[in-house]
Amino acid sequence: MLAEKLHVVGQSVARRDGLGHVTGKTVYVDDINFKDMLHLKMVRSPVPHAMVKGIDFTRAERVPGYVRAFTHKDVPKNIYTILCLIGVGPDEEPVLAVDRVLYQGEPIAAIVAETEEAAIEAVSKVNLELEELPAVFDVEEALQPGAPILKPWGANYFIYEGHHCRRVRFGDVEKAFQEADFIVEDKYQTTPIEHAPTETTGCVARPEPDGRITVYTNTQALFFTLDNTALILQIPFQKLHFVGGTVGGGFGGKVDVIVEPIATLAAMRTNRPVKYVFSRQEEMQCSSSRAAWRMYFKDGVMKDGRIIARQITSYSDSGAYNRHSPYAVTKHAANVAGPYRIPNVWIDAYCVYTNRQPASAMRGFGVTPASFAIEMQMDKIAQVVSLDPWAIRFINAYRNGDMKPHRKIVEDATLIEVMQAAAKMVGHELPEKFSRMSSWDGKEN
Amino acid sequence: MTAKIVTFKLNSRLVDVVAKPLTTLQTVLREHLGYTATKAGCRQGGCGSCSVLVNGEPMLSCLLPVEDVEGMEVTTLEGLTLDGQLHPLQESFFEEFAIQCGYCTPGMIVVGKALLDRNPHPDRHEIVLALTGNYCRCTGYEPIIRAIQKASMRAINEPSSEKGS
Amino acid sequence: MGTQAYYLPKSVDEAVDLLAEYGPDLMVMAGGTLAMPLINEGISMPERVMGLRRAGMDGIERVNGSLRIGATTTLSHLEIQSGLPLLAEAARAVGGWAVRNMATAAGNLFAPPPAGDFATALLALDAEIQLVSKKGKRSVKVSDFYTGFLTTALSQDELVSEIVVKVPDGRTAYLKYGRRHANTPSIVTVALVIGFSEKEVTTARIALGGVGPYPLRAHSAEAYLIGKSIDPNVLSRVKDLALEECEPFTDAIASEWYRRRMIPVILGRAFDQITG
Amino acid sequence: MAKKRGVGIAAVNYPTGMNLGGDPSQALIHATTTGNFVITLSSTDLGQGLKTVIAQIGAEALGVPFENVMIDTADTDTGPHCMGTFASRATHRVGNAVIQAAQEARKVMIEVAAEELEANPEDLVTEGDGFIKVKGSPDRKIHIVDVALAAHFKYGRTISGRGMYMKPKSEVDPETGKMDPDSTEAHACTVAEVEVDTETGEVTVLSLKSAYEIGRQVNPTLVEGQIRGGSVMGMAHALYESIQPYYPLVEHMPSGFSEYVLPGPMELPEIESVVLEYPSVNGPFGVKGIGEMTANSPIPAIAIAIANAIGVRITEIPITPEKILRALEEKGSKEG
Repeated sequence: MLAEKLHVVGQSVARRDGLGHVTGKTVYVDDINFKDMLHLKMVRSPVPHAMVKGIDFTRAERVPGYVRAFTHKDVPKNIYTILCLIGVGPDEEPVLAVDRVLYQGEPIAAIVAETEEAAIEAVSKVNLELEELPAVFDVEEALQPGAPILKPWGANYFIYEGHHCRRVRFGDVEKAFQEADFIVEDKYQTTPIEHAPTETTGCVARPEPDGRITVYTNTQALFFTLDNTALILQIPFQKLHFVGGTVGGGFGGKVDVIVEPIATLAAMRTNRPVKYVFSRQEEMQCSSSRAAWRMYFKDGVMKDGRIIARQITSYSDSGAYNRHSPYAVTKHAANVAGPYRIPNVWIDAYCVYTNRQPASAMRGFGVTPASFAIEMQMDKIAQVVSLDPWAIRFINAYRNGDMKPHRKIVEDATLIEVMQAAAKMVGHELPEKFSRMSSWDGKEN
Repeated sequence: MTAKIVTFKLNSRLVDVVAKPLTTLQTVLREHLGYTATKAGCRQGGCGSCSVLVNGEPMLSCLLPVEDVEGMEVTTLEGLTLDGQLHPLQESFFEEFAIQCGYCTPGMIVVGKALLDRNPHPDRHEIVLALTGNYCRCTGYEPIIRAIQKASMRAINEPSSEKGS
Repeated sequence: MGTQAYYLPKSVDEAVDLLAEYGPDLMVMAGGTLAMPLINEGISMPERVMGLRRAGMDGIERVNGSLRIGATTTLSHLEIQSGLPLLAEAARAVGGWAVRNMATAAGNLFAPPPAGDFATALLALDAEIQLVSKKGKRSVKVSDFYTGFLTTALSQDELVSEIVVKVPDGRTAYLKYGRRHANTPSIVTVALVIGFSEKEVTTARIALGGVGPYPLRAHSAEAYLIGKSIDPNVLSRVKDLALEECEPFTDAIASEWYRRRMIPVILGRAFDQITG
Repeated sequence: MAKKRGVGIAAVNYPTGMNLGGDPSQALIHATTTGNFVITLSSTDLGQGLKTVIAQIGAEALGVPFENVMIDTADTDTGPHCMGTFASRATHRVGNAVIQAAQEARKVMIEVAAEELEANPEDLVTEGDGFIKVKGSPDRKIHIVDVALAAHFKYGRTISGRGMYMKPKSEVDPETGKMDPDSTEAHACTVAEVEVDTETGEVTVLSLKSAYEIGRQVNPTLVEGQIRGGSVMGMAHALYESIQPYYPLVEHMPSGFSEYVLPGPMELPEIESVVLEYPSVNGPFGVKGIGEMTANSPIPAIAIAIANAIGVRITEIPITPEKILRALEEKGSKEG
């Protein structure tokens, strides 16, 4: 295993930020306050799908401390998609809704006020004129003819280079199904999950004397957020200075570039520092979640337990907008066949839009649901062929040198070794053929 | 609307604050006085990150109007290091890696202190019961439980190291 | 506008005067654990609020076999000082430690379901709620207190001043079932006070929380139980009758379907504490 | 009351780095004349311990004490570009960038030390104790502070280095799905033991025992922290969590922690882990990413253990008590 002798790598040295954390001296975004700071709160859609016919700020303007409101007209490049930075498009999410909202909690207008209470009260006094539309919440219903269409390109799915879905084609599954002793099928479903970091998403944008804006943020990705903010506000990149690095829990929930653009815009227009921090309710109900996935597996299996074909159709419930989902679906397609050597694989993975809050990145996204489905399916196959759950995995485990369905040669496989170690931990004695197996034993099986 | 002057003892120091009606202790600590160790994880009473001690009892500063603590003694995490030395709980949280993002840490340590103040040698179950109102998404709680156990052992072994108010 | 005034009366009389003056425009708050989250989120924006923490309405007094519990006695205090296992367990079942240091006995009477776990125990104890207003005092049984979802027999000018609990005349049991084993919202909460003469049930009070618009008594199940000795057949009938009296609902914690199935199970387990 | 026990195993792989690559990170290092080695980044620490492990990697690669390495992050005016902390990429990408920067800085440090010690640079070694020594002659040594002072005031040189790591972006073949989606892969196998109350459908997770293989561990206690935290998150995903409890319907969305019920300290299973170390081909000192994967094997392991306990496979998470009761009722009516 490890040959090299190292001095400090490999040692459990104390955390660099530990003393700050235990004394409470670590500064997080919400701990930053400026004397002349304004607070931003969002007017949000109360319904999952509607046309926005009108917004009336008259009563909000009368709230003492009200400063001003922002609508889509104030945002220079209102329609964006954050992954444009890695070439994903087209732009499709408004910073502030234009004439239609696609999920409950979607931002329609931003209000800044002298105090947070005043901002909250002013938001409650905004009159929205909405015309509700039928909503779609189920990924397969969303793909049926007659479903409400949510995207300007006339479909409820992301288009991957002309295809309705991300595809993987490896070998010939249909032929292998014919040869298989058993066909094992099932449907797996996961659910939208909240990141639930103890610190909610937020930032403070502050105009500087030199005309630049400093944005203190708990984003997980500093430059990514800066770049998107500049693009949305159509300002030169050098006008922005982002400071962060200390985050009270992320789990993928803080890479969406949601608070920074509007807070920066408000700071530029008012020439005062602006704080925009999600309430817990906003974090739970309006911010992005882990996507719910529906996955259909069909495997061709031989009597000895070898899986010779795997066909998967997956649907990511990406909610109303892209965020990171088109990327997640590709990552899913690359991994959903599992750490097993299966010579024939066919995958269709759909990125589907529905009228719920957008899904986005979360710890292991695309793969966490895949691992759930793959391993449940392995367990089912073991029962069908009457093998124990260890045997089915050893028999099919991938090796270094194998080619994966996405045609990459496996280099760092150690599935066999972790299974051997786990069996040892729980006192499960493996048959010799499995205890002697190695991820480096090449093509023999 | 009349703002009031509220006087209370904060970490052994007398403070006067001017507060609008129904301003929470949390807002006063964090925004008026700059004591930001006390966090605002939910402001619904659901996460425990804003826990402080009021006359030695853990309370949620997000649910407590500051006028309610007039004349009382409030201890925040900052109050545990008044002499510049770490409290045994702070030492053990640091040593046991009972922290990841650090956002729940102030509440955990404050509640841990309240527990050890009345029960210097709690068993594991008593520690667990004391922590059920404090949310942590990162650690899985076990390192926090261990840190409190370790601090209680330390208090047995080094009685002179008892610190803080 | 924000909150224009926050009153902290120093006595019950002062509190009642304020209530008489402002009536329904005055939000009354004891521990703040119910009201403050709504105020912080802007869901509730009261102009005038009265806090009772300094009104001298807390404390437990033992008088002639009864417990007089001051309205603002905290659940932590009750957990340690009530001397009644049923009340202690019910108090402990609410929230986390810091919440119990703030939440009060009377406040729990106003907690929307599935909260109200302490009130469920009070209901089983057939507690009397003392109400006070400028006009005088009156008392109402907990079983008569609730009139609907978030509505009670309390008049606009009244305050809960005390809760009077008689030391129970039988065996007691308390069982709260939720997704967690502490600090959990309730799926079903059961509080029982069952009196026996030999094996025969002489008094029965079955209180259920989390299964209707407010904590409720299973009156027909109680009536059926009187005069019987508890055996599996009797218990089975008790569960059926109790279930009929519940109005379970769906929320983020559990569906109506699941609550319906859990009512007999948790009720049965609570009875196991009585008979076991 | 019937309680049934079951065991489930699950084995998983997890990719390190942004899918398809194209996610660069840079690092800059300079030595102050006081012997601090400042690593400047714009990477973020979410609590996983990036500021610590990067200092460890930097100290190791420079050959200086951990205490002398300062991490300066994250500021877009001073720190060079980092794609961000996600995709289990930070230790791998930033660590590699830091090693490259450290090599450049170390070269100058060694050259200056060689001048001062009148030795060949090739003969100099460091052992992380603050001294640069002549191999085989332990008395001929110089402290890094003296090297830093000499470099600046005597030789007019900066001890500094630039580092960058990027896996070039790969494209996906839209027809076949041919792509290069990872830099390396880490692995885990979890064995879960559960107990199911068949009257209530309540699941108690008794234990989660896992073996991990994550290349080199930079800081084993931080690794254990990820495994523990991820195990509890996995248990929460498997049994408790949904922002839409009646998915796909959107009704009854929780608004806070009193409605979004997660397991607390009362619900903890016994969690045990072992970590194997097979260095990766391209990670810094053989590192693979562990940040994200730790919830992944506990979820199916728990789901399979439940199936093993009750004899019904529930294929939809979270596996709530209600789903278990419904599955048992359905099974009962089929068998009945």
